[in-house]
Amino acid sequence: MPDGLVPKVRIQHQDFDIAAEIASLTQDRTDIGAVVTFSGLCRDEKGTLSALELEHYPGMAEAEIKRIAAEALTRWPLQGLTVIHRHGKIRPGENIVLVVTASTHRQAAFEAADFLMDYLKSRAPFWKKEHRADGSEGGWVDAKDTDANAARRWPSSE
Amino acid sequence: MPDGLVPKVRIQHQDFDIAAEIASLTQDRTDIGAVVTFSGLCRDEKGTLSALELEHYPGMAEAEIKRIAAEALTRWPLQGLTVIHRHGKIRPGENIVLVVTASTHRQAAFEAADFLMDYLKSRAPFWKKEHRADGSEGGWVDAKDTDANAARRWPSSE
Amino acid sequence: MTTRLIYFAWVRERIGMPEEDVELPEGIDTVADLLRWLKSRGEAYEHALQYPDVIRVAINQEHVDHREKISGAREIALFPPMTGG
Amino acid sequence: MTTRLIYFAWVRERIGMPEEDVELPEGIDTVADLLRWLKSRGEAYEHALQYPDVIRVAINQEHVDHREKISGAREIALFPPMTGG
Repeated sequence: MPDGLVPKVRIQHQDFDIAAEIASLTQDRTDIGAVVTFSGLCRDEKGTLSALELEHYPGMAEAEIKRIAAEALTRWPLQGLTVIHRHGKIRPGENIVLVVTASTHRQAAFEAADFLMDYLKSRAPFWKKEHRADGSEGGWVDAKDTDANAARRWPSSE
Repeated sequence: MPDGLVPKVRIQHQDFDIAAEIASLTQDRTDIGAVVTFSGLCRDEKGTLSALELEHYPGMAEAEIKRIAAEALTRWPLQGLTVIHRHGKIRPGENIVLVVTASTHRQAAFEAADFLMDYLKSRAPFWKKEHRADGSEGGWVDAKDTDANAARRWPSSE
Repeated sequence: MTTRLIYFAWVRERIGMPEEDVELPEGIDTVADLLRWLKSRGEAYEHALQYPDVIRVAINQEHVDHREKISGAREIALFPPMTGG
Repeated sequence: MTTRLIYFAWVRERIGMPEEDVELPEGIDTVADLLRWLKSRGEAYEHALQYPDVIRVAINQEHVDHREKISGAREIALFPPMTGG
């Protein structure tokens, strides 16, 4: 892990400001050549969704994301790393999650962001419940095998 | 290529606003699940650089980036794609290039952004000259073999 | 010793409460033992833990597998596979 | 036929001008022929095109390789390997 780099991890209901998050990693420095952001949004192609409700495990959500972020720092040379995960009711089109990676070189920034998203999907203690536009409960979103498989793309660092 | 999706390509001296570029791809829609941005910045670890001067081939720069963007649209299902490349004098810490990809699924957004950056580096007609802080000319930045090799990671679509 | 059990998502809904403190009987050594014991505590638990293999478990806020020993656990959480991100 | 040649980066600096219109003599069929002919036009060209293999070429604003025919080209650009992005 690079000396002194502590990933920023926040679990919050309110939306995030991507430009501000990038600026807080890059401002007043000239050693960063590449910044990658990933934002995950609430989708509703069919127009049947009123909102997703994201339940989380307070305490563990932050601790687990910090563990995943620390793991990313051992694998890639990063100069900055921010992860924000929202909870509570999120409407279609709104942001759910943000990962920002900053590095000297672009491949590290891309791969670290991709890795973080795979591990967030399969390890961060969040659960999504659908609320339908017609007022009915849509039930809990099922975990996808593809997400667990995606996380297995990354060779173990142990 | 998805019906009607025309990539936004701009060659400009002025800086770009990442948040505005994301918003212009995502606003008023609920079919986008993933947005990836890549920004490339002017680095100066040693503190010896005054600016990079980016020369470009007007006309061809835009045409070539549009060709690369169209190629990305044939390879990945994207809902939005924006590429902005700056030219002229750019100071250390400033932005040089932006790629924004929007898709239903995260892997398409990540891979398309990664592909675009590889091809921009090796095919977009831009050249960087260093201006040193001590007033001397630092000469032209050499093309890296690693950039040409990175572009070869992507199997030919032909 | 008192252990706090915490439930999330449909495990919470089916058991009908977000958390409870339990006294674990003798012989409950592993996560698998705990799930088997809980499942025997009534219909709600039986419904929630019908397919124990899909239940994810964290001890003191860290993921563990079902063979993990639970001795000394202050807080054990049971939940479905995660769907964050 | 008149062909416009355009130069960029250190090719432009070494040749000493950003562009020029030339009348190509008979027998200049491919990009490789053009580079060989240009190189014979004096010291500045000799310096710019000393290692023709590294020179990148675009005809009518599209990348081509050195075997490409240049017949009908309105605009041929010569430049070093690109360093954008």
